[in-house]
Amino acid sequence: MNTFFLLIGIGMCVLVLGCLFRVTYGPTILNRAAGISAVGTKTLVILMIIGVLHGRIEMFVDISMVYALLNFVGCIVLAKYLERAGDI
Amino acid sequence: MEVTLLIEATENAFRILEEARSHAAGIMDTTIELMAEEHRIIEEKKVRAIFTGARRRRARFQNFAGTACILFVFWVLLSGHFDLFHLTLGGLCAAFVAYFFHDLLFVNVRVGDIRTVVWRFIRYIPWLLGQILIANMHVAALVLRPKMPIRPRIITFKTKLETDISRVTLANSITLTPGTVTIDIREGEFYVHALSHLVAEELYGGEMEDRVAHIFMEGDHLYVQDVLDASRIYETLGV
Amino acid sequence: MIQKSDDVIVRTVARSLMPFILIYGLYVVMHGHYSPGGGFQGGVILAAGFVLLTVTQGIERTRQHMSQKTACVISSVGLLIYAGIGALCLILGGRYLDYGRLSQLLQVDQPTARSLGILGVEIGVALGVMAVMCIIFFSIFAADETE
Amino acid sequence: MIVKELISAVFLSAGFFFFFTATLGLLRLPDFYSRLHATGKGDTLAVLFSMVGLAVYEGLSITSIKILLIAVFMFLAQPTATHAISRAAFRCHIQPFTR
Repeated sequence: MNTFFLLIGIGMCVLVLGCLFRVTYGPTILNRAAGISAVGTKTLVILMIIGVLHGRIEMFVDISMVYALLNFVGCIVLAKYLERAGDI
Repeated sequence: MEVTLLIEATENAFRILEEARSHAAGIMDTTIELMAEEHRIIEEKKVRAIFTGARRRRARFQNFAGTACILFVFWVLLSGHFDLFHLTLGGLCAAFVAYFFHDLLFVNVRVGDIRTVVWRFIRYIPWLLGQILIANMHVAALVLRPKMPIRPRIITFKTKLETDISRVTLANSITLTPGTVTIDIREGEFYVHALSHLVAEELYGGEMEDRVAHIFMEGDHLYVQDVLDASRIYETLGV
Repeated sequence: MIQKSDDVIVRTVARSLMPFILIYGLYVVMHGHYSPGGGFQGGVILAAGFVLLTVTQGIERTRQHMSQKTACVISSVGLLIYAGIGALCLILGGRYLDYGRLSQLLQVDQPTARSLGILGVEIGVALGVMAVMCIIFFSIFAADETE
Repeated sequence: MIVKELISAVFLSAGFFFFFTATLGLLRLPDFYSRLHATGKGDTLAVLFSMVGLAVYEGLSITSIKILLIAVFMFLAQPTATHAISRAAFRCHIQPFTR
Protein backbone atom coordinates (compact mmCIF):
# COMPACT_ATOMS: atom_id res chain seq x y z
CA MET A 1 0.00 0.00 0.00
CA ASN A 2 2.89 2.35 0.79
CA THR A 3 4.25 1.85 -2.70
CA PHE A 4 0.88 2.84 -4.10
CA PHE A 5 0.86 6.05 -2.05
CA LEU A 6 4.40 6.78 -3.17
CA LEU A 7 3.40 6.34 -6.81
CA ILE A 8 0.39 8.65 -6.41
CA GLY A 9 2.62 11.23 -4.72
CA ILE A 10 5.20 11.12 -7.50
CA GLY A 11 2.43 11.45 -10.08
CA MET A 12 1.09 14.49 -8.25
CA CYS A 13 4.55 16.06 -8.33
CA VAL A 14 4.65 15.54 -12.10
CA LEU A 15 1.26 17.23 -12.37
CA VAL A 16 2.57 20.14 -10.31
CA LEU A 17 5.36 20.49 -12.87
CA GLY A 18 2.68 20.64 -15.55
CA CYS A 19 0.92 23.44 -13.69
CA LEU A 20 4.24 25.24 -13.24
CA PHE A 21 4.53 25.35 -17.02
CA ARG A 22 1.37 27.45 -17.07
CA VAL A 23 2.67 29.59 -14.22
CA THR A 24 5.91 30.23 -16.08
CA TYR A 25 4.70 30.74 -19.63
CA GLY A 26 1.12 31.94 -19.02
CA PRO A 27 0.34 34.83 -21.34
CA THR A 28 -1.11 37.13 -18.67
CA ILE A 29 -0.94 37.36 -14.92
CA LEU A 30 -4.45 35.91 -14.65
CA ASN A 31 -3.31 32.63 -16.18
CA ARG A 32 -0.51 32.59 -13.64
CA ALA A 33 -2.98 33.13 -10.82
CA ALA A 34 -5.09 30.19 -12.03
CA GLY A 35 -1.97 28.04 -12.23
CA ILE A 36 -0.88 29.00 -8.71
CA SER A 37 -4.30 28.10 -7.37
CA ALA A 38 -4.09 24.69 -9.07
CA VAL A 39 -0.60 24.11 -7.63
CA GLY A 40 -1.89 24.92 -4.16
CA THR A 41 -4.71 22.41 -4.47
CA LYS A 42 -2.34 19.66 -5.51
CA THR A 43 0.09 20.51 -2.73
CA LEU A 44 -2.73 19.87 -0.27
CA VAL A 45 -3.02 16.26 -1.37
CA ILE A 46 0.76 15.81 -1.60
CA LEU A 47 1.10 16.95 2.03
CA MET A 48 -1.51 14.42 3.13
CA ILE A 49 0.26 11.64 1.26
CA ILE A 50 3.57 12.59 2.89
CA GLY A 51 1.75 12.37 6.21
CA VAL A 52 0.50 8.87 5.44
CA LEU A 53 3.98 7.75 4.35
CA HIS A 54 5.54 9.03 7.56
CA GLY A 55 2.72 7.66 9.71
CA ARG A 56 2.05 11.11 11.21
CA ILE A 57 -1.19 11.99 9.40
CA GLU A 58 -2.75 13.75 12.40
CA MET A 59 0.10 16.22 12.23
CA PHE A 60 0.04 16.83 8.51
CA VAL A 61 -3.72 17.30 8.41
CA ASP A 62 -3.37 20.59 10.26
CA ILE A 63 -0.66 21.83 7.91
CA SER A 64 -2.77 20.83 4.96
CA MET A 65 -5.78 22.75 6.30
CA VAL A 66 -3.69 25.87 6.82
CA TYR A 67 -2.42 25.51 3.28
CA ALA A 68 -5.95 25.29 1.86
CA LEU A 69 -6.98 28.32 3.87
CA LEU A 70 -4.05 30.50 2.88
CA ASN A 71 -4.50 29.44 -0.75
CA PHE A 72 -8.09 30.65 -0.65
CA VAL A 73 -7.26 33.94 1.06
CA GLY A 74 -4.37 34.59 -1.31
CA CYS A 75 -6.56 33.91 -4.32
CA ILE A 76 -9.25 36.33 -3.15
CA VAL A 77 -6.75 39.08 -2.33
CA LEU A 78 -4.98 38.64 -5.67
CA ALA A 79 -8.29 38.82 -7.55
CA LYS A 80 -9.26 41.96 -5.67
CA TYR A 81 -5.90 43.56 -6.43
CA LEU A 82 -6.08 42.71 -10.14
CA GLU A 83 -9.63 44.00 -10.32
CA ARG A 84 -8.48 47.30 -8.88
CA ALA A 85 -5.55 47.47 -11.28
CA GLY A 86 -7.83 47.85 -14.30
CA ASP A 87 -6.66 46.85 -17.77
CA ILE A 88 -3.80 44.41 -17.97
CA MET B 1 -88.50 102.73 19.16
CA GLU B 2 -85.05 103.45 20.38
CA VAL B 3 -85.61 101.19 23.34
CA THR B 4 -86.57 98.26 21.12
CA LEU B 5 -83.52 98.93 18.95
CA LEU B 6 -81.36 99.02 22.02
CA ILE B 7 -82.84 95.74 23.27
CA GLU B 8 -82.29 94.12 19.90
CA ALA B 9 -78.75 95.38 19.76
CA THR B 10 -78.10 94.04 23.24
CA GLU B 11 -79.59 90.68 22.36
CA ASN B 12 -77.45 90.59 19.24
CA ALA B 13 -74.41 91.41 21.22
CA PHE B 14 -75.19 88.68 23.77
CA ARG B 15 -75.76 86.17 20.97
CA ILE B 16 -72.48 87.05 19.33
CA LEU B 17 -70.74 86.76 22.63
CA GLU B 18 -72.41 83.39 23.24
CA GLU B 19 -71.31 82.18 19.83
CA ALA B 20 -67.79 83.35 20.40
CA ARG B 21 -67.74 81.61 23.75
CA SER B 22 -68.95 78.34 22.32
CA HIS B 23 -66.49 78.68 19.48
CA ALA B 24 -63.66 79.28 21.87
CA ALA B 25 -64.77 76.36 23.97
CA GLY B 26 -64.77 74.17 20.88
CA ILE B 27 -61.29 75.32 19.96
CA MET B 28 -60.15 74.68 23.49
CA ASP B 29 -61.63 71.20 23.39
CA THR B 30 -59.97 70.32 20.11
CA THR B 31 -56.69 71.70 21.41
CA ILE B 32 -56.93 69.56 24.49
CA GLU B 33 -57.84 66.57 22.36
CA LEU B 34 -54.89 67.18 20.05
CA MET B 35 -52.55 67.58 22.96
CA ALA B 36 -53.84 64.39 24.51
CA GLU B 37 -53.37 62.57 21.24
CA GLU B 38 -49.85 63.89 20.84
CA HIS B 39 -49.04 62.81 24.35
CA ARG B 40 -50.49 59.38 23.65
CA ILE B 41 -48.44 59.03 20.44
CA ILE B 42 -45.27 59.99 22.26
CA GLU B 43 -46.01 57.45 24.97
CA GLU B 44 -46.74 54.78 22.37
CA LYS B 45 -43.50 55.55 20.58
CA LYS B 46 -41.60 55.24 23.83
CA VAL B 47 -43.17 51.87 24.56
CA ARG B 48 -42.54 50.65 21.04
CA ALA B 49 -38.92 51.79 21.26
CA ILE B 50 -38.52 49.80 24.43
CA PHE B 51 -40.03 46.76 22.79
CA THR B 52 -38.01 46.96 19.55
CA GLY B 53 -34.84 47.57 21.51
CA ALA B 54 -35.57 44.50 23.52
CA ARG B 55 -36.33 42.57 20.37
CA ARG B 56 -33.08 43.68 18.76
CA ARG B 57 -31.18 42.76 21.86
CA ARG B 58 -32.89 39.40 21.88
CA ALA B 59 -32.04 38.80 18.19
CA ARG B 60 -28.45 39.74 18.90
CA PHE B 61 -28.36 37.32 21.78
CA GLN B 62 -29.83 34.56 19.61
CA ASN B 63 -27.18 35.21 16.95
CA PHE B 64 -24.48 35.15 19.59
CA ALA B 65 -25.72 31.89 21.10
CA GLY B 66 -26.09 30.18 17.73
CA THR B 67 -22.64 31.25 16.54
CA ALA B 68 -21.05 30.21 19.83
CA CYS B 69 -22.68 26.77 19.70
CA ILE B 70 -21.58 26.13 16.11
CA LEU B 71 -18.04 27.32 16.83
CA PHE B 72 -17.85 25.17 19.95
CA VAL B 73 -18.85 22.06 17.96
CA PHE B 74 -16.19 22.98 15.38
CA TRP B 75 -13.62 23.36 18.16
CA VAL B 76 -14.46 19.96 19.62
CA LEU B 77 -14.11 18.37 16.17
CA LEU B 78 -10.71 20.03 15.73
CA SER B 79 -9.35 19.54 19.21
CA GLY B 80 -9.80 15.87 19.95
CA HIS B 81 -9.00 16.40 23.65
CA PHE B 82 -12.08 15.87 25.76
CA ASP B 83 -10.78 16.80 29.21
CA LEU B 84 -12.25 19.67 31.18
CA PHE B 85 -9.39 22.10 30.61
CA HIS B 86 -9.54 21.95 26.82
CA LEU B 87 -13.34 22.08 26.72
CA THR B 88 -13.30 25.19 28.92
CA LEU B 89 -10.66 26.73 26.67
CA GLY B 90 -12.81 25.96 23.65
CA GLY B 91 -15.89 27.45 25.24
CA LEU B 92 -13.98 30.62 26.08
CA CYS B 93 -12.57 30.92 22.55
CA ALA B 94 -15.96 30.28 20.94
CA ALA B 95 -17.63 32.86 23.17
CA PHE B 96 -14.85 35.35 22.46
CA VAL B 97 -15.10 35.01 18.68
CA ALA B 98 -18.91 34.92 18.76
CA TYR B 99 -19.05 38.06 20.89
CA PHE B 100 -17.13 40.08 18.31
CA PHE B 101 -18.43 38.49 15.12
CA HIS B 102 -22.00 37.50 15.94
CA ASP B 103 -23.32 39.43 12.93
CA LEU B 104 -21.29 37.56 10.34
CA LEU B 105 -22.74 34.07 10.32
CA PHE B 106 -26.48 34.69 10.51
CA VAL B 107 -28.13 37.46 8.53
CA ASN B 108 -31.87 37.61 7.77
CA VAL B 109 -32.58 34.14 8.99
CA ARG B 110 -36.18 33.38 9.80
CA VAL B 111 -35.88 30.99 12.71
CA GLY B 112 -39.01 29.00 11.94
CA ASP B 113 -37.84 28.03 8.48
CA ILE B 114 -34.31 26.99 9.21
CA ARG B 115 -35.07 23.32 9.81
CA THR B 116 -36.80 22.99 6.46
CA VAL B 117 -34.01 24.86 4.68
CA VAL B 118 -31.29 22.70 6.18
CA TRP B 119 -33.17 19.50 5.44
CA ARG B 120 -33.81 20.48 1.83
CA PHE B 121 -30.21 21.62 1.41
CA ILE B 122 -28.98 18.22 2.59
CA ARG B 123 -31.24 16.55 0.07
CA TYR B 124 -29.92 18.87 -2.66
CA ILE B 125 -26.28 17.82 -2.15
CA PRO B 126 -26.45 14.31 -3.72
CA TRP B 127 -27.94 15.74 -6.91
CA LEU B 128 -25.16 18.35 -6.97
CA LEU B 129 -22.49 15.67 -6.47
CA GLY B 130 -23.93 13.75 -9.41
CA GLN B 131 -23.82 16.91 -11.52
CA ILE B 132 -20.17 17.52 -10.54
CA LEU B 133 -19.29 13.97 -11.55
CA ILE B 134 -20.98 14.51 -14.93
CA ALA B 135 -19.14 17.83 -15.27
CA ASN B 136 -15.77 16.21 -14.69
CA MET B 137 -16.55 13.43 -17.16
CA HIS B 138 -17.44 16.17 -19.61
CA VAL B 139 -14.18 18.03 -19.07
CA ALA B 140 -12.19 14.80 -19.24
CA ALA B 141 -13.85 13.74 -22.48
CA LEU B 142 -13.26 17.19 -23.90
CA VAL B 143 -9.63 17.37 -22.93
CA LEU B 144 -8.63 13.83 -23.87
CA ARG B 145 -10.02 14.17 -27.38
CA PRO B 146 -7.32 15.37 -29.81
CA LYS B 147 -9.57 18.02 -31.43
CA MET B 148 -11.40 19.85 -28.70
CA PRO B 149 -14.96 20.55 -29.85
CA ILE B 150 -15.69 23.71 -27.85
CA ARG B 151 -17.55 26.88 -28.75
CA PRO B 152 -17.23 29.24 -25.80
CA ARG B 153 -19.59 32.16 -25.31
CA ILE B 154 -20.82 34.43 -22.54
CA ILE B 155 -24.55 34.31 -21.90
CA THR B 156 -26.65 36.41 -19.55
CA PHE B 157 -29.91 35.66 -17.85
CA LYS B 158 -32.03 37.36 -15.26
CA THR B 159 -32.71 35.56 -12.02
CA LYS B 160 -35.78 35.56 -9.84
CA LEU B 161 -33.85 34.83 -6.66
CA GLU B 162 -33.65 37.68 -4.20
CA THR B 163 -31.56 36.93 -1.13
CA ASP B 164 -27.77 36.76 -1.06
CA ILE B 165 -27.48 33.21 0.15
CA SER B 166 -29.69 31.72 -2.55
CA ARG B 167 -27.83 33.63 -5.25
CA VAL B 168 -24.52 32.37 -3.88
CA THR B 169 -25.81 28.81 -3.87
CA LEU B 170 -27.00 29.14 -7.46
CA ALA B 171 -23.73 30.73 -8.62
CA ASN B 172 -21.53 28.09 -7.01
CA SER B 173 -23.78 25.34 -8.34
CA ILE B 174 -23.49 26.81 -11.83
CA THR B 175 -19.72 26.88 -11.48
CA LEU B 176 -19.65 23.24 -10.44
CA THR B 177 -22.03 21.85 -13.07
CA PRO B 178 -21.05 20.84 -16.62
CA GLY B 179 -19.71 23.43 -19.01
CA THR B 180 -20.58 26.64 -17.17
CA VAL B 181 -18.73 29.11 -14.93
CA THR B 182 -20.35 32.11 -13.25
CA ILE B 183 -18.40 35.23 -14.10
CA ASP B 184 -20.38 38.08 -12.61
CA ILE B 185 -23.62 39.02 -10.92
CA ARG B 186 -24.80 42.55 -11.61
CA GLU B 187 -28.17 43.67 -10.30
CA GLY B 188 -29.77 40.28 -10.47
CA GLU B 189 -28.29 39.40 -13.83
CA PHE B 190 -25.97 36.42 -14.13
CA TYR B 191 -23.08 36.50 -16.62
CA VAL B 192 -22.16 32.90 -17.36
CA HIS B 193 -19.35 31.57 -19.51
CA ALA B 194 -20.55 28.46 -21.34
CA LEU B 195 -18.43 26.02 -23.31
CA SER B 196 -21.08 25.24 -25.92
CA HIS B 197 -24.58 26.26 -26.85
CA LEU B 198 -26.02 22.96 -25.61
CA VAL B 199 -25.19 23.67 -21.96
CA ALA B 200 -26.33 27.25 -22.43
CA GLU B 201 -29.77 26.08 -23.48
CA GLU B 202 -29.89 23.74 -20.53
CA LEU B 203 -29.22 26.73 -18.30
CA TYR B 204 -31.98 28.78 -19.93
CA GLY B 205 -34.37 25.95 -19.05
CA GLY B 206 -33.85 26.95 -15.42
CA GLU B 207 -34.10 23.59 -13.69
CA MET B 208 -31.34 24.41 -11.24
CA GLU B 209 -32.82 27.80 -10.44
CA ASP B 210 -36.11 26.11 -9.60
CA ARG B 211 -34.32 23.70 -7.30
CA VAL B 212 -32.47 26.48 -5.48
CA ALA B 213 -35.68 28.51 -5.20
CA HIS B 214 -37.31 25.44 -3.72
CA ILE B 215 -34.57 25.10 -1.10
CA PHE B 216 -34.81 28.67 0.14
CA MET B 217 -38.58 28.93 -0.44
CA GLU B 218 -38.41 31.82 -2.87
CA GLY B 219 -39.95 32.72 -6.19
CA ASP B 220 -43.50 32.06 -7.25
CA HIS B 221 -43.29 28.31 -6.96
CA LEU B 222 -45.61 26.52 -4.60
CA TYR B 223 -44.88 22.86 -4.37
CA VAL B 224 -46.85 20.07 -2.84
CA GLN B 225 -43.81 19.44 -0.70
CA ASP B 226 -44.06 22.95 0.72
CA VAL B 227 -47.60 22.32 1.90
CA LEU B 228 -46.64 18.99 3.41
CA ASP B 229 -43.65 20.49 5.23
CA ALA B 230 -45.77 23.36 6.56
CA SER B 231 -48.42 20.98 7.84
CA ARG B 232 -45.74 18.88 9.55
CA ILE B 233 -44.28 21.94 11.26
CA TYR B 234 -47.70 23.08 12.46
CA GLU B 235 -48.38 19.61 13.77
CA THR B 236 -45.19 19.61 15.82
CA LEU B 237 -46.04 23.05 17.14
CA GLY B 238 -49.46 21.78 18.18
CA VAL B 239 -51.44 24.55 16.47
CA MET C 1 -8.79 52.89 0.81
CA ILE C 2 -10.24 49.45 0.55
CA GLN C 3 -13.86 49.49 -0.47
CA LYS C 4 -16.43 46.92 0.39
CA SER C 5 -16.40 44.26 -2.30
CA ASP C 6 -19.39 44.59 -4.60
CA ASP C 7 -19.34 40.89 -5.39
CA VAL C 8 -22.09 39.14 -3.52
CA ILE C 9 -20.54 35.66 -3.77
CA VAL C 10 -17.13 36.50 -2.36
CA ARG C 11 -18.70 38.69 0.31
CA THR C 12 -21.12 36.03 1.53
CA VAL C 13 -18.69 33.12 1.46
CA ALA C 14 -15.98 35.12 3.20
CA ARG C 15 -18.44 36.31 5.81
CA SER C 16 -19.51 32.80 6.67
CA LEU C 17 -15.94 31.44 6.68
CA MET C 18 -14.47 34.21 8.83
CA PRO C 19 -15.46 32.95 12.34
CA PHE C 20 -14.23 29.46 11.47
CA ILE C 21 -10.87 30.83 10.35
CA LEU C 22 -10.53 32.70 13.63
CA ILE C 23 -11.47 29.68 15.73
CA TYR C 24 -9.01 27.58 13.73
CA GLY C 25 -6.28 30.10 14.43
CA LEU C 26 -7.11 30.00 18.13
CA TYR C 27 -7.02 26.18 18.00
CA VAL C 28 -3.55 26.26 16.46
CA VAL C 29 -2.40 28.67 19.18
CA MET C 30 -3.86 26.72 22.08
CA HIS C 31 -2.69 23.29 20.91
CA GLY C 32 0.85 24.34 20.13
CA HIS C 33 2.35 21.70 22.41
CA TYR C 34 0.44 18.73 20.89
CA SER C 35 0.42 19.50 17.18
CA PRO C 36 2.42 21.56 14.70
CA GLY C 37 2.00 25.25 15.07
CA GLY C 38 2.03 27.55 18.00
CA GLY C 39 2.15 31.24 18.48
CA PHE C 40 3.61 32.35 15.17
CA GLN C 41 1.49 30.16 12.93
CA GLY C 42 -1.70 30.79 14.83
CA GLY C 43 -1.06 34.51 14.78
CA VAL C 44 -0.60 34.45 11.04
CA ILE C 45 -3.88 32.56 10.59
CA LEU C 46 -5.70 35.09 12.76
CA ALA C 47 -4.17 37.89 10.72
CA ALA C 48 -5.27 36.13 7.51
CA GLY C 49 -8.81 36.16 8.87
CA PHE C 50 -8.61 39.91 9.41
CA VAL C 51 -7.13 40.41 5.93
CA LEU C 52 -10.04 38.46 4.46
CA LEU C 53 -12.49 40.57 6.43
CA THR C 54 -10.84 43.78 5.24
CA VAL C 55 -10.73 42.77 1.60
CA THR C 56 -14.33 41.63 1.43
CA GLN C 57 -16.22 43.84 3.88
CA GLY C 58 -14.22 47.03 3.52
CA ILE C 59 -11.83 48.69 5.90
CA GLU C 60 -14.53 50.53 7.82
CA ARG C 61 -15.98 47.25 9.04
CA THR C 62 -12.57 46.01 10.16
CA ARG C 63 -11.84 49.24 11.93
CA GLN C 64 -14.68 48.56 14.34
CA HIS C 65 -12.64 45.68 15.75
CA MET C 66 -9.05 46.36 14.77
CA SER C 67 -7.94 49.88 14.06
CA GLN C 68 -4.33 50.95 13.78
CA LYS C 69 -4.31 52.14 17.36
CA THR C 70 -5.88 48.94 18.71
CA ALA C 71 -3.35 46.88 16.78
CA CYS C 72 -0.47 48.84 18.33
CA VAL C 73 -1.92 48.32 21.82
CA ILE C 74 -2.48 44.60 21.21
CA SER C 75 1.05 44.06 19.92
CA SER C 76 2.45 45.77 23.00
CA VAL C 77 0.24 43.68 25.27
CA GLY C 78 1.44 40.51 23.52
CA LEU C 79 5.06 41.43 24.02
CA LEU C 80 4.31 42.33 27.63
CA ILE C 81 2.73 38.90 28.27
CA TYR C 82 5.74 37.13 26.76
CA ALA C 83 8.34 39.19 28.62
CA GLY C 84 6.26 39.23 31.79
CA ILE C 85 6.07 35.44 32.05
CA GLY C 86 9.79 35.22 31.38
CA ALA C 87 10.59 37.83 34.01
CA LEU C 88 8.23 36.17 36.48
CA CYS C 89 10.31 33.00 36.23
CA LEU C 90 13.40 35.14 36.76
CA ILE C 91 11.88 36.70 39.88
CA LEU C 92 10.87 33.31 41.26
CA GLY C 93 14.49 32.23 41.18
CA GLY C 94 14.85 30.33 37.91
CA ARG C 95 16.29 31.21 34.56
CA TYR C 96 14.47 33.32 31.97
CA LEU C 97 11.38 31.36 30.74
CA ASP C 98 12.10 28.55 33.21
CA TYR C 99 8.44 27.51 33.47
CA GLY C 100 8.95 24.98 36.21
CA ARG C 101 9.29 27.78 38.77
CA LEU C 102 5.71 28.83 38.13
CA SER C 103 4.52 25.77 40.08
CA GLN C 104 5.08 27.63 43.39
CA LEU C 105 2.87 30.48 42.23
CA LEU C 106 0.05 28.49 40.61
CA GLN C 107 -0.09 25.76 43.30
CA VAL C 108 0.21 22.92 40.77
CA ASP C 109 2.84 20.31 40.04
CA GLN C 110 5.79 20.88 37.71
CA PRO C 111 4.57 19.44 34.33
CA THR C 112 1.20 21.24 34.54
CA ALA C 113 2.96 24.48 35.38
CA ARG C 114 5.26 24.03 32.42
CA SER C 115 2.33 23.41 30.08
CA LEU C 116 0.45 26.45 31.40
CA GLY C 117 3.53 28.62 31.04
CA ILE C 118 4.03 27.56 27.44
CA LEU C 119 0.34 28.27 26.76
CA GLY C 120 0.67 31.78 28.18
CA VAL C 121 3.82 32.53 26.18
CA GLU C 122 2.15 31.27 23.01
CA ILE C 123 -0.88 33.46 23.56
CA GLY C 124 1.45 36.43 23.94
CA VAL C 125 3.39 35.58 20.79
CA ALA C 126 0.15 35.05 18.83
CA LEU C 127 -1.27 38.41 19.88
CA GLY C 128 1.96 40.14 18.91
CA VAL C 129 2.26 38.44 15.54
CA MET C 130 -1.39 39.02 14.69
CA ALA C 131 -1.27 42.71 15.54
CA VAL C 132 2.00 43.30 13.70
CA MET C 133 0.73 41.51 10.58
CA CYS C 134 -2.43 43.63 10.67
CA ILE C 135 -0.35 46.79 11.02
CA ILE C 136 1.80 45.79 8.03
CA PHE C 137 -1.29 45.05 5.94
CA PHE C 138 -2.98 48.32 6.87
CA SER C 139 0.17 50.31 6.15
CA ILE C 140 0.60 48.77 2.71
CA PHE C 141 -2.97 48.78 1.48
CA ALA C 142 -4.45 51.80 3.22
CA ALA C 143 -1.42 54.05 2.97
CA ASP C 144 -3.33 57.01 1.56
CA GLU C 145 -5.32 57.40 4.75
CA THR C 146 -4.27 59.32 7.79
CA GLU C 147 -5.49 58.41 11.19
CA MET D 1 -8.44 -4.73 6.00
CA ILE D 2 -7.84 -5.55 2.35
CA VAL D 3 -11.33 -4.24 1.48
CA LYS D 4 -10.60 -0.92 3.17
CA GLU D 5 -7.31 -0.53 1.31
CA LEU D 6 -8.98 -1.45 -1.95
CA ILE D 7 -11.72 1.19 -1.51
CA SER D 8 -9.11 3.77 -0.54
CA ALA D 9 -6.98 2.89 -3.57
CA VAL D 10 -9.96 3.20 -5.91
CA PHE D 11 -10.87 6.63 -4.55
CA LEU D 12 -7.29 7.88 -4.70
CA SER D 13 -6.91 6.64 -8.27
CA ALA D 14 -10.12 8.44 -9.27
CA GLY D 15 -8.84 11.58 -7.61
CA PHE D 16 -5.54 11.28 -9.42
CA PHE D 17 -7.34 10.77 -12.74
CA PHE D 18 -9.38 13.96 -12.26
CA PHE D 19 -6.26 15.88 -11.21
CA PHE D 20 -4.65 14.65 -14.39
CA THR D 21 -7.54 15.81 -16.60
CA ALA D 22 -7.65 19.16 -14.80
CA THR D 23 -3.95 19.74 -15.40
CA LEU D 24 -4.25 18.64 -19.01
CA GLY D 25 -7.16 21.04 -19.45
CA LEU D 26 -5.14 23.82 -17.87
CA LEU D 27 -2.39 23.18 -20.39
CA ARG D 28 -4.41 22.45 -23.52
CA LEU D 29 -7.52 24.64 -23.55
CA PRO D 30 -7.29 27.73 -25.72
CA ASP D 31 -8.20 30.68 -23.51
CA PHE D 32 -8.33 31.81 -19.92
CA TYR D 33 -12.01 31.24 -19.18
CA SER D 34 -11.94 27.72 -20.60
CA ARG D 35 -8.93 26.88 -18.47
CA LEU D 36 -10.90 27.93 -15.41
CA HIS D 37 -13.50 25.33 -16.37
CA ALA D 38 -10.85 22.66 -16.02
CA THR D 39 -9.38 23.81 -12.69
CA GLY D 40 -12.59 24.91 -11.02
CA LYS D 41 -14.47 21.67 -11.54
CA GLY D 42 -11.63 19.18 -11.75
CA ASP D 43 -9.76 20.18 -8.62
CA THR D 44 -12.89 20.28 -6.48
CA LEU D 45 -13.95 16.75 -7.31
CA ALA D 46 -10.38 15.45 -7.25
CA VAL D 47 -9.76 16.83 -3.76
CA LEU D 48 -13.09 15.38 -2.65
CA PHE D 49 -12.18 11.93 -3.97
CA SER D 50 -8.64 12.01 -2.56
CA MET D 51 -9.84 13.14 0.86
CA VAL D 52 -12.54 10.46 0.98
CA GLY D 53 -9.92 7.87 0.04
CA LEU D 54 -7.52 9.04 2.74
CA ALA D 55 -10.34 9.17 5.32
CA VAL D 56 -11.30 5.58 4.48
CA TYR D 57 -7.66 4.53 4.83
CA GLU D 58 -7.39 6.31 8.18
CA GLY D 59 -10.53 4.70 9.61
CA LEU D 60 -13.07 6.30 11.91
CA SER D 61 -11.29 8.82 14.15
CA ILE D 62 -10.95 12.54 14.80
CA THR D 63 -8.31 12.73 12.07
CA SER D 64 -10.63 11.38 9.39
CA ILE D 65 -13.30 13.90 10.44
CA LYS D 66 -10.70 16.63 10.00
CA ILE D 67 -9.84 15.29 6.55
CA LEU D 68 -13.50 15.46 5.58
CA LEU D 69 -13.64 19.01 6.94
CA ILE D 70 -10.87 19.93 4.50
CA ALA D 71 -12.98 18.44 1.70
CA VAL D 72 -16.02 20.48 2.77
CA PHE D 73 -13.90 23.62 2.95
CA MET D 74 -12.53 23.06 -0.56
CA PHE D 75 -16.07 22.39 -1.77
CA LEU D 76 -17.01 25.86 -0.59
CA ALA D 77 -13.79 27.71 -1.39
CA GLN D 78 -12.73 26.41 -4.80
CA PRO D 79 -15.77 27.65 -6.81
CA THR D 80 -15.55 30.98 -5.01
CA ALA D 81 -11.88 31.42 -5.85
CA THR D 82 -12.53 30.43 -9.46
CA HIS D 83 -15.34 32.94 -9.65
CA ALA D 84 -13.18 35.68 -8.11
CA ILE D 85 -10.39 35.22 -10.66
CA SER D 86 -12.77 35.01 -13.61
CA ARG D 87 -14.58 38.13 -12.41
CA ALA D 88 -11.28 40.00 -12.19
CA ALA D 89 -10.62 38.99 -15.80
CA PHE D 90 -14.09 40.10 -16.85
CA ARG D 91 -13.62 43.46 -15.17
CA CYS D 92 -10.27 43.83 -16.97
CA HIS D 93 -12.13 43.49 -20.31
CA ILE D 94 -10.51 40.25 -21.39
CA GLN D 95 -12.57 38.92 -24.28
CA PRO D 96 -13.35 35.21 -24.41
CA PHE D 97 -12.08 33.05 -27.22
CA THR D 98 -14.73 32.49 -29.88
CA ARG D 99 -14.65 30.31 -32.91
